[in-house]
Parts: sequence; C-alpha cells; structure tokens
Amino acid sequence: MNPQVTDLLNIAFLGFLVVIAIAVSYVKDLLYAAILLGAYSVTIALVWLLMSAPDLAITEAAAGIGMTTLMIAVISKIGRKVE
Amino acid sequence: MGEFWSRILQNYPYVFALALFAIGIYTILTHSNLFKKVIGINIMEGSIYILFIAAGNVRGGVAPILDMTDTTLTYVHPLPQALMLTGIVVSVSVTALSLALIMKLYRFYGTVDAKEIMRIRTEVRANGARIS
Amino acid sequence: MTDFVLKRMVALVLPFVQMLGLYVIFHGHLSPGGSFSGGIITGLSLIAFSLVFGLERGHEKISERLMGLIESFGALWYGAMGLVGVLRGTTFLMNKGAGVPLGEPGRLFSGGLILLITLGVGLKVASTMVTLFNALMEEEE
Amino acid sequence: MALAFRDNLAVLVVVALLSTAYIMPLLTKIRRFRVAEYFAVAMLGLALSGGIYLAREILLHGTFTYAVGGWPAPWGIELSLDAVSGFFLITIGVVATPIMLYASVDLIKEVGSRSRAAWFLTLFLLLVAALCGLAVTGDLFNIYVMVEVATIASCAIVAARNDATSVEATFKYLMLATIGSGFVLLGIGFLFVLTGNLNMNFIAQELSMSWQKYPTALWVCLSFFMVGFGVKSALFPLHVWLPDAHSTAIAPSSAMLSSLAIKGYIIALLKVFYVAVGAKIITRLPITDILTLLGMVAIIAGALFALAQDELKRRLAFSTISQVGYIFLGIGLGNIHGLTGTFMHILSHATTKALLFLAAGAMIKHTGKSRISEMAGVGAAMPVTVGAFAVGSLSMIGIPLFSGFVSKWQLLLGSLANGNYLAVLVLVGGSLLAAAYLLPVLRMAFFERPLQKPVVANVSYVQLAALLFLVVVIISVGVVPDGVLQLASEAATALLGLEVLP
Repeated sequence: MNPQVTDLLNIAFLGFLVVIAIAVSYVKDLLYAAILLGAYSVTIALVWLLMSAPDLAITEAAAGIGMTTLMIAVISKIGRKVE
Repeated sequence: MGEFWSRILQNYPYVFALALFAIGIYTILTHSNLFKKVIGINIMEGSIYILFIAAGNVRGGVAPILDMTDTTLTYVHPLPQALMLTGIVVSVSVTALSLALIMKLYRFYGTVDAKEIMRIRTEVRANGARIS
Repeated sequence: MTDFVLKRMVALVLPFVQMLGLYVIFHGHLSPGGSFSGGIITGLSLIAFSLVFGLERGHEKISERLMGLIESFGALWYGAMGLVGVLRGTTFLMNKGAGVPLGEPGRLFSGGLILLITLGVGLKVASTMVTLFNALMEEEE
Repeated sequence: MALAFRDNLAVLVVVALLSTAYIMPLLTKIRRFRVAEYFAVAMLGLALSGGIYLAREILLHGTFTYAVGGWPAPWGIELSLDAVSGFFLITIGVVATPIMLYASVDLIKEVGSRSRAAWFLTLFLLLVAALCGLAVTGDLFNIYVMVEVATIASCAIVAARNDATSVEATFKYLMLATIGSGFVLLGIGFLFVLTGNLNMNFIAQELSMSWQKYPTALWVCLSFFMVGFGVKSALFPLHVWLPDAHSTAIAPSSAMLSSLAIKGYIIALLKVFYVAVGAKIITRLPITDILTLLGMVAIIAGALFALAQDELKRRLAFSTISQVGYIFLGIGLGNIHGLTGTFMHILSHATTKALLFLAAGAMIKHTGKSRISEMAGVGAAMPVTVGAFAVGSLSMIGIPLFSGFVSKWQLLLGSLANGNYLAVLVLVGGSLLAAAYLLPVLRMAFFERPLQKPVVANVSYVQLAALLFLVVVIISVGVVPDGVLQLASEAATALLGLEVLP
C-alpha cells in the first residue's frame, strides 16, 4: 500500500483508539465498557496490521476477545449497571 | 509549519501512544469502579505496545516473515513484535487475576465499587466485627 | 440458554473454530500466529461451548481434573524440550546445535523443536483459558 | 562445542524451580501433601547449593555469559553471571528455604483448603524462580518478564488467605504494581528507541558513546524506571500498598514478600541503572542525589509510621519501608562502600525480616493476640520463638555481632566517603528509631507481668528449626562477615566498573 495512505489510516485508527479510551470513562453500563475494550483490542490489531505486524494482530485480536469473554463472564455475576 | 511540529507529525504514533498512556492511568486512578480500573490497565498497556511497535516500524517495510524468493524486501524490526507478544500474554494474565479478585471482592462485600468497599470496611471495623 | 438458533449455529461453527485454532498453533513457525493466539482461539471455542450449552455439559466433555493435568503438562513439556539441548551438551533450548533435524524451510514439519514446543504451549494456554473461565463462572465454593 | 556443567547451572536452577512449581499440582493430587512440601523444600535447598557453587565459580574464574538457545548476544537472550547474580542467588536460597520449611507445617489449615494450598506452593516456587531469573538475566526485556511473573505470583500469594481484607489489599497491590510495570515497560521502550538494543551490555556501550546527544530523553527514561521500580519496591512516597498487603497475608507470604520480592525489584533497578546505563553516566546525573534523598526520607518516615502502629505485623511492614530506604540510600551514594552496603543490607534485611515475620506469625498464631499491647508474658510462654524475634530485632537495629551491623557500617563508610554528613545522621537516627519501635515488643513480651498467663500451644519443631536456621545465618554473617562481604564488594565493583577499585 502507498505509505501516505497507510499513515492516514493509521492516524484514523489511533484517533479512534483515543475516542474509545475516553468513552470508557463515560459509559455507565459495565457491559458497554467491556465491549469497548473488545473494540479497543480489535482497533489495535488493525493498527498493527498497518504497521506490518500481522503476528501481533492475530494475538491481540484473540487476546482481546478472550479478555472480553472473561469480563462478560464476570459481569454476568456482578450485574451490569453502575449506580 | 515550524520544525517542531513537522517532527511531531512525523512521529505521530508516539504522540498517540503517550496520550493513551495518560488516559489509561487517569482511568485507573480516578474511577472508583474496580472493573473500569481493569479496563484502564488494558488501555495503558496497549498504548505501550503501540510505542514499541512504532519504534520497530519502517515506512514501506513488510512483515518479518522470511520470503526466500525475493531478497530486495525491507523488513520491519521483528524484535519489538516478539517482545510485545510476551507483553500481551502478561496483560492477559494480569486481567485474569484482577477479574478473579473482583469476583472474590464481590462475594465478600456485595459490590465492586472501591468507595463502597471502603465504607463497608470502616463500618465493620467500627463495630469491631470481622468480615467473613 | 435455550435459544435454538444459537445452539445450532455454535454446533456448526465450533469445529471450524477449533480447526482454526489448531491451524494457528501448528503453523506458528511458518505464518503469523503461534502457540498463544492459537491456544486462546482453541480455548475460546471450548468456552463458547460451555457458554451456550451450560457449564455441566462443558465439564462432561473435558473434566477439570484433565484440564489441570494438561496445564501442568504443557509447562513441563516446555522445560523438557529445553533440556534436550542441555542433555546433548549444548545450551538450554538449543535447536539445531543439539542435532535436531531441521527439515526444509517453509514445510510444516520443519524448525526442529519449535513445533513441539508450540504444541505444548498451545495446549497449556487453551487449558488455562478454560480453567480461568470455569473458575470465574463457578458458584460459591 | 561441549559446555561445562557450571555454564548450564544458572539456567538449570531457574528451570528446576519452574518445573517444580508445575509438578506441585500433580504431586499434591497423587501423594500425601507433606511429600509435595518436602519436595519443594528440597528443591529450594538444591537451588541454594547451586547458587553457592555459582558464586564460588564466579569469584574464582570471573564473570561469564550464557546464550540461551545458542543465539549470541544482540539477537538472543543472554544471561550474564557476575557477582551480583551469585550474591542474590545465595540470598534467595538462604531465605526461601526456611520460609518454605516453616510454611510446610500447617499450610492447609492456614490457607483454608487443600487445592488452594497446592496453588500456594506453585505460586511460591514461581515467585522464587522469577527472582532467580532476575538475578541471572542480562537482558532488559527478560527483566520485565521476570518482574511481571514475580508481581503476579506475589499478588496471588497475598490473596492466599482468602479473606476480605487480604483480597482487598491484593487488588490495591495489583493495580499499583501494574502501573509500576507500565512505567518500567515505557522506560525499556525508551532505552530501546535510544539504543536499538535490549541486551544490557550493548546498551551500555551504545549509551557511553551517545548519551550526551539526548540527555533529556535519558533522564525521562530513568525517571520512568525509578517510578516503576519505586512503586514495586515500596520506595517511600510510593509505598501505600505495602502495609496492607504485607500485614494481611499469612506469615510465610509476608516473610517472602517483605524479604525477597521487594529485593528482586531492587536488583532489577540496580541492573538497569548500573549495568545498562552504566555507573559513569548514572553518577553524573542528578538521579542518584534524588535516590539518596528519597532513601533518607524513607528511613525516617517509615520508622515514624512504624512507631505509631500497635499491630505487630503492621509495625514490621512499616519497618520494611524504613529498611528499603537504607538500600536506596546505598544505591544513591554510588561509591564502592555504598553499594557494598546496599548488597549487604539486601542480605541482612532479607534474613532479618524473614525471621521477624516468621517469629511474629508464630507468636500471633499461638497466642491469638495480634497487638503489641496485648503481648505481655508471651516471652516466658514461648521463649525460643521470642528469643529468635529478639535476635532479629537486635540485627535490625544494627547491634555489632549481628548482620545488620555489617551492612549499616558499610553504608556509614559510604556516606562519609561522599562527605554526606546528613546521611550519617539519618543512618544513626534510623537505628535509634528502629530500637524505639522494636524493643518495646521485647519489653512487653519478656518483662511485663500479664494479667493472666497466656495459654500457648507448642510451636512445632520444624518451625523452630526454620527460625533457628535464620538466627544462625544472621549471627554467622555478623561475626564472620569476610566471605559474604568479599562477594558483596565484588558485586559492587562489578556494578561500578573495574577502574573504581579502592
């Protein structure tokens, strides 16, 4: 891919990461927060795909989904809403 | 545009990485909900991984998988990638441990809010009883 | 959970997910991925089974005792593979220098000990994920 | 090429401990629990003898390196075995073996269930293995991995008691420790970006040529390391997790954490500062002065906090903060005596604090009283245990003929050599404060007349043997310090570079 295009996509994804990270503070529902973490992981995986690290991209995607699953398991026990 | 800003623009991944690091630490330190603290840890560690990978990245380089047929390729630095693989493993285990601890705390206190836990603990201590 | 569609879909998809996990584990030395990511994918497929069909049926498939055994085995296997080099008079984790046949680059059965180590670690990661999930989902002790 | 036994020994120690850790769940399922515990003790003893053998080889034949997997230094992971590794391996062995022996007596009753006891054994051995790894590694990222393993293992063994307060303390510890490791990883990233290497010797070469080009970046990077390892090793303003974590855990866990886990992070800090960055650069930056200052503040503040505690284990936990101050003071002094004192204090504080926590654990458990003001008459009821506590107290204060004196004397010499008279004052004041917070315990136990005689169960002989082992180590290091002192000063010279010999 053209390096300029890669850079632009990279900036877009990194900006999206910042948006997600800020959004975590504002959501009141823990389930949403866990799903935001999943989105964070997948976006990082995309960033790494653009930075030529496919190995890491696979691992981060798998690990992020794994962590989100574990978190959802916990949320199913402790309840969703933060009062 | 000044020289400073052009340098910042060239090294944009580091800027984002440090911003994410700050947001992560802010999330850990300011939220009283233990669950969000764990998410903050993941945000913080993800930012450090971005920093490492960006340090090993070469513009126009290809992934470090050996291609025997083409010797002209420029590979990106494989070392940071191998290291961050380990880093991801570590962050998964930290997350798992903290989730297990959250479950235990929920069993003991019935809440996952740090302030609430603190309140219950001081109340119980004032009454001189022990928490089961 | 009694959702018919969910159960059918999971039953349909799971074998392929497990296949993907094993593929990623086995091709760790050739293509992106490896023991950790493949292990997580395999473990997640087992977790998905427990999530949809219930913990009891999950335990029926693989007991917790077996999971514990696999977990210890994976870690010990790594140590044993590392010691091959020491026993052959070279350093820990030595591969080619310890006289292990490396095979042809690019083929599945190449890289000497790497494939074996990856297999052990993949098993360990998969079983650890399942153990973690079970520990989190368990009712009161 | 055939390698000698001693080359493989370092990696064998770590691998043997890791394998033992993972054999534990199997062994506790098949055999009686005692078998697993004594197997663990035997493996720790083997690790100790391996450490002593390695230290002897290093003293006789000089330092050597070991390339894991046969990949040479800039590409592969390199273990570099010098006097520092030998010294810390011996410290780990000397302290971990008696703690495991002490824990073996009634572990299942302490932690509540058989499976949890099995996991305690696993995590304990993982922690020891990670600390051994920290001692021998020469690779920056390997340090990070070992630090993380040690952190997770130590968090988990704090939670082993599984009651509300200890789990809460563990969570706090885990959060702060993870922030700490985030900073450490950021620092490693900075060093990697600056030098393009992760092997510490290569980083040192690279930096010695080029550090003047970007002093600010180096300065920022070192402060990241200082904050990261400072949180983990409870340097004074960053210590908030320690009192809760160390005082709520079961006695063997507290002894292990206070005496060894913290020291592992300090060894890592020493390696990063003095091996990777190099003594020449470090002593020129103001970071050593900051460390000295923080160390002095920690000595006084930790001791004052300790004075205010009535709960015995909390007082000991705050005392750890004060003693960590001594170690950082020595690191900051940056001369041969200061660093020798640092190493000696790592050993003497490890043995002494392990002894104190184990003895306190026995006292609390067998009398059922955790407050110092309730301890009247305990001394007459359990003379050997309280006697061991007395030996620990005297060593902690720094009375001659005990190991604490040797280390504090070296630190004193180091401060005088730097002309830092404030540090001399603080050292003496710290000792006086240590006397002020430890001697009342003994006065209460031995000389106060109790209202009613405390009912005391007998301490088991195995636990007494563990305590006496530590007492013998403390006194023998205090009376004949020559061998250990030589090893410590060798380690200090290795860190400072050879031309700084006295």
